[in-house]
Amino acid sequence: MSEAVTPLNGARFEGLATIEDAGLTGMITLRGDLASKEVKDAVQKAVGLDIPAQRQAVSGQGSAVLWMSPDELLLICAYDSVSQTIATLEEALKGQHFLAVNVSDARTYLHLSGAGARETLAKLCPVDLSEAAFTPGMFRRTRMAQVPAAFWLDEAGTFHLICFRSVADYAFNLLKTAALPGGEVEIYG
Amino acid sequence: MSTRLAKTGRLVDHNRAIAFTFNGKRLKGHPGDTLASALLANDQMLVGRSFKYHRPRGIVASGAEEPNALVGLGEGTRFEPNQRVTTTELFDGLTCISQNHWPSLDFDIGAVNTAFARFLPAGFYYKTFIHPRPFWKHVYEPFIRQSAGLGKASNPGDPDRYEHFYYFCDVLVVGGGVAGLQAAVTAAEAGSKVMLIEQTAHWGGRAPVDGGEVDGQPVADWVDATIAKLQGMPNVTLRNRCMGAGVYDHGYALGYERVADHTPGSDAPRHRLWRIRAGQIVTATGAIERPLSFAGNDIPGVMLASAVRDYAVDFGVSIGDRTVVVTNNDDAYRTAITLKQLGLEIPVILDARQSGGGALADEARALGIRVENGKGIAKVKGGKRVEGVAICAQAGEGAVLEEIKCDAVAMSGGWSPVVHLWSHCGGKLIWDEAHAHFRPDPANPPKGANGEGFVIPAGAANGAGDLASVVRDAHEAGQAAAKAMGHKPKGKAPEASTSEEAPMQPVWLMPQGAGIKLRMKSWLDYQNDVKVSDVQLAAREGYESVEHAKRYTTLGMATDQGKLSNINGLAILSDALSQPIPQTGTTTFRPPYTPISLSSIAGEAKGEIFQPIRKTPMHGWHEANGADFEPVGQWRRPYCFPKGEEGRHEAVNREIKQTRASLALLDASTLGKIIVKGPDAGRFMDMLYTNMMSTLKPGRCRYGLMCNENGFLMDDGVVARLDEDTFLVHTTTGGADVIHGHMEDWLQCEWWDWKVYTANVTEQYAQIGVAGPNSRKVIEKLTGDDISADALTFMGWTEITVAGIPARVFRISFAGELSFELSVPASHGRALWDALLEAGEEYGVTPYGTEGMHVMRAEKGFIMIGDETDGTVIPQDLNMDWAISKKKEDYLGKRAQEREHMADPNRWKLVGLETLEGEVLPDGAYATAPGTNANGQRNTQGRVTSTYHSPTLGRGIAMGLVHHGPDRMGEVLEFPKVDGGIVKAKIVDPIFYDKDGEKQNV
Amino acid sequence: MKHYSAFAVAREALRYHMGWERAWASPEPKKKYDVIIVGAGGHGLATAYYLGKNFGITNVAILEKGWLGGGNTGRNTTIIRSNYLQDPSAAIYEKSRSLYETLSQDFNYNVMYSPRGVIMLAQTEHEVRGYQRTAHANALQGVTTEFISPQRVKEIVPIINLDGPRYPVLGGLWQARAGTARHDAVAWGYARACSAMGMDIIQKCEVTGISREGSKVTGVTTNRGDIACDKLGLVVAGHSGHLADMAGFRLPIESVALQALVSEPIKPCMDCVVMANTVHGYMSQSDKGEMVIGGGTDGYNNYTQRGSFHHAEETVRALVETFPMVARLKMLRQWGGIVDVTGDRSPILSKTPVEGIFINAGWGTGGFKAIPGSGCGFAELMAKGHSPLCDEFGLDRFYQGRFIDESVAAGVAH
Amino acid sequence: MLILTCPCCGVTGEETEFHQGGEAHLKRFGPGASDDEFHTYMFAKENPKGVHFERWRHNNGCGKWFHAARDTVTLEVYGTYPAQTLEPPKEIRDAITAKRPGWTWREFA
Repeated sequence: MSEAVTPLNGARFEGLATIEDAGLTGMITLRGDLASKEVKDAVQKAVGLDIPAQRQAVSGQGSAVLWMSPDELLLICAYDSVSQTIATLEEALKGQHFLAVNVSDARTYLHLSGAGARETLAKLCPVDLSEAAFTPGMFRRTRMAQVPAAFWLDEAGTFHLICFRSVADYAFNLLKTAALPGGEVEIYG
Repeated sequence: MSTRLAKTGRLVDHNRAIAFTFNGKRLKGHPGDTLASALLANDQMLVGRSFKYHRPRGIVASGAEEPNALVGLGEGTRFEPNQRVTTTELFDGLTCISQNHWPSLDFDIGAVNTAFARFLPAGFYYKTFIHPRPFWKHVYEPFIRQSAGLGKASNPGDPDRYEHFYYFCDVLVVGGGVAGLQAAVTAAEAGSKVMLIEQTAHWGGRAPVDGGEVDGQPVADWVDATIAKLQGMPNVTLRNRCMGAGVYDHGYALGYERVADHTPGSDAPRHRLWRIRAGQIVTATGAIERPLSFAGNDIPGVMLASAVRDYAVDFGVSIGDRTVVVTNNDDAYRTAITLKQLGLEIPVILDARQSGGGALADEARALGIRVENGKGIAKVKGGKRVEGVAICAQAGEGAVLEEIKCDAVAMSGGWSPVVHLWSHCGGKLIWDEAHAHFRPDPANPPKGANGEGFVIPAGAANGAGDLASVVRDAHEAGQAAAKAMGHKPKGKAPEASTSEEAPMQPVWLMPQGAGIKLRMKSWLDYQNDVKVSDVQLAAREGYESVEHAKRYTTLGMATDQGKLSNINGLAILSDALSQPIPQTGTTTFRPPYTPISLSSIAGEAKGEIFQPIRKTPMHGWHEANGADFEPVGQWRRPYCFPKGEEGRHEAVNREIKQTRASLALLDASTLGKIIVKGPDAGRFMDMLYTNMMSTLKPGRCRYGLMCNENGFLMDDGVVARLDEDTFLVHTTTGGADVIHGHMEDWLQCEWWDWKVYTANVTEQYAQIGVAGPNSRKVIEKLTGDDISADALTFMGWTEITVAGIPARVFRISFAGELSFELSVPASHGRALWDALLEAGEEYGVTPYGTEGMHVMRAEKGFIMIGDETDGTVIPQDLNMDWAISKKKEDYLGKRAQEREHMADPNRWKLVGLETLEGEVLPDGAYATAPGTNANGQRNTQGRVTSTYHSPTLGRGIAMGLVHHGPDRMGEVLEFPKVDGGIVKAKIVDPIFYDKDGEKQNV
Repeated sequence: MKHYSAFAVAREALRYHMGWERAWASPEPKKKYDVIIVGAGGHGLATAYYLGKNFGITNVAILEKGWLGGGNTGRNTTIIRSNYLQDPSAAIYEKSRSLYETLSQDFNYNVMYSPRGVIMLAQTEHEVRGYQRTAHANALQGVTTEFISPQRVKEIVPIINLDGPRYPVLGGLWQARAGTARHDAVAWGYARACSAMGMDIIQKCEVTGISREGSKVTGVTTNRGDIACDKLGLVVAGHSGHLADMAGFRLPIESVALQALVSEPIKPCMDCVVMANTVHGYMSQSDKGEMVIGGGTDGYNNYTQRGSFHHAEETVRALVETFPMVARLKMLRQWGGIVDVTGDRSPILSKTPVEGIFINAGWGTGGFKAIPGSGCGFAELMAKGHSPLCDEFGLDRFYQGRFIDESVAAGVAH
Repeated sequence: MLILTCPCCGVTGEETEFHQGGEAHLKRFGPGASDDEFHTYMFAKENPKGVHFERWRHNNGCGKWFHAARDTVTLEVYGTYPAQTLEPPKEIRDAITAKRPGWTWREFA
């Protein structure tokens, strides 16, 4: 089989923040009754993590579960293990009304790190990105300039950002422009 | 003459000189200067020309309210017209030119208008230039446009960048004067997250110029100490060079930060637009001094008294050696005192008040200054600069009592709070009789999302007078703001200086009984040349509403938006209408406070990131292989792939021929793909589509039509049933998000008890159309799976591995040939594309674009959403009754289609059109019918919906909607061309190619 | 009515303009009128004017709750064009445009109609086809338009960027006799002419109720007393639903904000109107030199005459991209108006369920350009009970599914 | 520039994250309904000057539809609530009554 390629193919930019293609990552949309024991168990089996609270992300080693909406999660796992993870979910949820679908290739996934990461995002997203308001573990779906985007912050201070695959170049160029040297706002970090 | 004083000027660095040019003249200033102070230091009194009469104009103010001194700043791609010199920081190498004159600033032909001013009163153009009719467009209007307009346009290619910044705080304080500082401290100490913004480069506002003490220290020291304190607070953000530009609904405010205007060419963005969401907004925006209306008050050298003081104290610039001060209040005495203490001459202070001033007047007298009470200026003498004033009694009609030589006039008509930001979002004003100004009405603030007020005025912006009351008021504002945010205010306002001043007295016209000749020379709006007589004329003619008077005279419509002129103008209007000022009211304050660059509004969205460009996984290949793209929504799709010297048309023809003859590939990744899953999925699909979808078998595909609830066709596409519970819906390129939203809308809001989940997986897959007689062969080269005619029948789908990649293959055809669509994970899309090209080489494979696809579908008589449909077409119009289930009780749009007009047999219906001569029918042409309608329009009986040259048939083919079309096969219709001439076309079956579908069924 | 002319201005100048009379009278309302028009905006005043001029009905009152011309007439971007696709629209807008041509002479008040031309840019293949269709339709409707090449576009608008990195200009629909006029002057000119015919324009008169006897209207209640009438015309853009509610019926209308903005004035740089629908913006230059800029409507019901900033942002970025030389100009002022948008985005000129009440509403973003034509047709409808210009715009079309849809595109091609 | 709180995900976001979708609490009329009923359902708008019940979608967010009670004159938001309901919740109706006594909107008061 051919080698899978991400839309940004490893792109990286270092400015006020470091913006880099996070590489191939498994992503699974799971829709179902998030309050049910079945879904909770299925997620545990699939990625070994709990279901996050509203607008939260729980992260594990190379895995995460993101709260997308009251009936939707996004499961993050290794790219190569997506089929297996979906199979696990399907097995665990047999007989339930649910939907588990591979969306790993539907998105571009970026890491945003460094002192200027908050400011870079705050130039593009109508979200309070101050240290007090946006803390590790939070997950936010919003708008980044003219496209939908979602991001969460890990304990190390790196933002994990996803948006649709087709706008990968746009998203990268946006972030790059926002992180150009000289554009320090000097308000966060 | 205006000049630089030695060793004064708290903001400038006398030890360093920087060079700049004005109209090519090389001049010198100091760091800390504004362009205004630097020009004045060089005795450049004349800086521009007015809008209508091209009168000489000098600097009249020292801040954002300046109406006159606008220049073209910079050069080349960084040129910017209409830049206010009073708010432009001087930098080394600055170049600027004056505006609105020809051939030169000193000698302007347009000034001839002044001589005719009497014949050009307010609104003269409504009464003239009426005949002869064509003259307006060709003679009068060009002349008027050329003489108006101020500066020249900027040039394309702006090299600077701009950005936005989203910021959230509890309390936004606008204005970094004493009031703003105090309000910020108070709110911050209560625990609120505070942002304080100031439009200039300096903190403290006017207070350091006027002096006084706060908290036992000189106010300038208090300002420094307070800034230091605020800088040390983690919950406070300070920004100078950042103007509060506008207040919008629900606590939204714009901060316009001029990051690099004073350092052009640096790597910083030029402007940053702060998009601030604040819980409470404190407007500590100060007050603006009003001019007095006397004859000749527009001559360069007549300046606001506060501005004269500012230039002396802040920049060490004196406007004149002999300055006459004219006032109706005590504050202007400060100017006289300041100048006198600097060793300059004050020949007289003319105080329009019969009773004169208070303690400050005594102080002035003590310094030996002559003070005349009850006096005013009858007329200023001079042309391009002040030469003297004629003094009169304020109570009289202007009889000259004495003439005094002077080279500057400092005037003060009282102060108006800056209420713009308060008013932008609906805050109401009340008239303060004692100070003759409008100030915020505390009972009627702008209201936020919770229905409570969210703007609090502070200090002079709230009508507070001396330092002590400003500080006290600001402290209260800070407390109120913090409290509204749920924080507990603490502390008391610091003590500050009080000053006992005699009451001001409103003076709207000087002298009070000025005759018409003086009133015609008494300016209200300096830039737009509106005089007292103009407003009075408007009132006489019935333009009584303040908005009528404004629009009729153009008062307050200049670039300063009436900061100096509005109150004076509406006082004159009220007087003319014999009604109190509050009854006249004000015009509406609109954002921005002062003009902000269009580019700052556009922000980062320019060039490559103007808008998102959506790209498929094969986009890079298309680009590298010469694709001629067309925008389709935010996607760019290859229209065709021209080779060598080939034009578009030849390329399209070649692609089609190659498809029909052998093999071609289409990047179909943009098609929408939506998963619909659940026990109620079939039922839901039946509601979405006009067809019956629930009966579709797993492994099979069905073409379907989707209508909106109003009955019109909105999308079409192929549905594949993946399993008993799951459908895969294909939509048009533009339909992916729309249809997904449409599905979720019905599921969430109408049928929320149905068990259906959807997921938009459009971008998960790269989709490649493989079309042509050799399509099966090429795929078979790349797969071991069976896709033979028996194994994968027409309208079937299956899962295979192709080029080592897991894929769904759909045997569907839009081109009318044997064809397949391969759907693979997007990250393998490019690999599959490459593999197919390589494997197809032996068949002469070619990629084809959207136009080839369009032509081929038209040859087959397939409709295209957006061509055959335009939002007014229902499936019945397209003879697609076969796709409308008769068995279903309901589907979206069904009831709508039962309405009288939709069920009308006279609706135009789809047919094929074949030109008699084989030419291509013009796109969008209409078929005429005899006669005209009641409005004299030519009757029509049909129109072309798609029209192409068919390379397959070697002739033009078209589809169209025609009145009773399907019943009129063989009839010939006439389609007029726009350039004359008629194309005749015969009504035919819309399927032009392979009517029996044999080609796709092999 | 004193005749306006250059000679009159010169004559008055000699007496310092002391001799000008009021442009319109300010009478007290009478007890009864043959016709009451609610709303002294452009459409209301024009209706009254043509009632008098074409049908000799002059016992007319025009009631205005604020100041005349103070609604959308005084806050729009003044574009006048008639290059519409559907027959009924083209008919009324072209009637309007042709009346604009001679309006200044007609009522002796210079409305500065400037037929400088309007270009609607085609920036996608889809738009090209849409505008070619419009050009064909216009030719049969008696509306002179042409589809022009990108090079022609550049000749007419030298400041345009034909090859934007995003949407190249592929051509344009050009109407040479379209243009702009001075908005306030249109209202003032009609008002002056109505007043001269003896009609009563009553400002600061708010209608608070509508009286009927059975199914027939008898008059209105206002803050200045009850006023009786035989016929009542409701011409209150932005408030139509509110008035209809008083009369007891509902309309297929929603009221939303439409924003506009102007730049600071600059010397002439663009001599026509350019509309770029793909990127949602349009621009012209006023006689004062301001670039007058508009875009699409805001997305929610709103009676505040203010809009949301991001809509202005979208418009501005489109125009900075299309006209790179405006990048360093500054926005002077932004504002909003309330527009009534109907179920098919075309206007309503119609009888109503209440006998004697007629409604003229729902012009959406297109009201200013329609003022003379709408007034002319609506006056005929009120006087005679029907009018070829109005007949297709009845309320009944929403029951029958007979829409007049001007939005060319339903979806984007495969 | 409005702010709204999405009752589905709890985000308080600015208007650009949301999309308004017309009046709330519409009763759908399908085949079998009279012309009048269908017209009322499709076209007869409340369009009030005052409190309005309307549909919003958190399209740049959790993607869910919800309802809002909002004043079209003051732009005050009295509350937002899930779309899966046939009538506005009592606490929101009470909040409106407190501000606008005597209000009505279709059959609600």
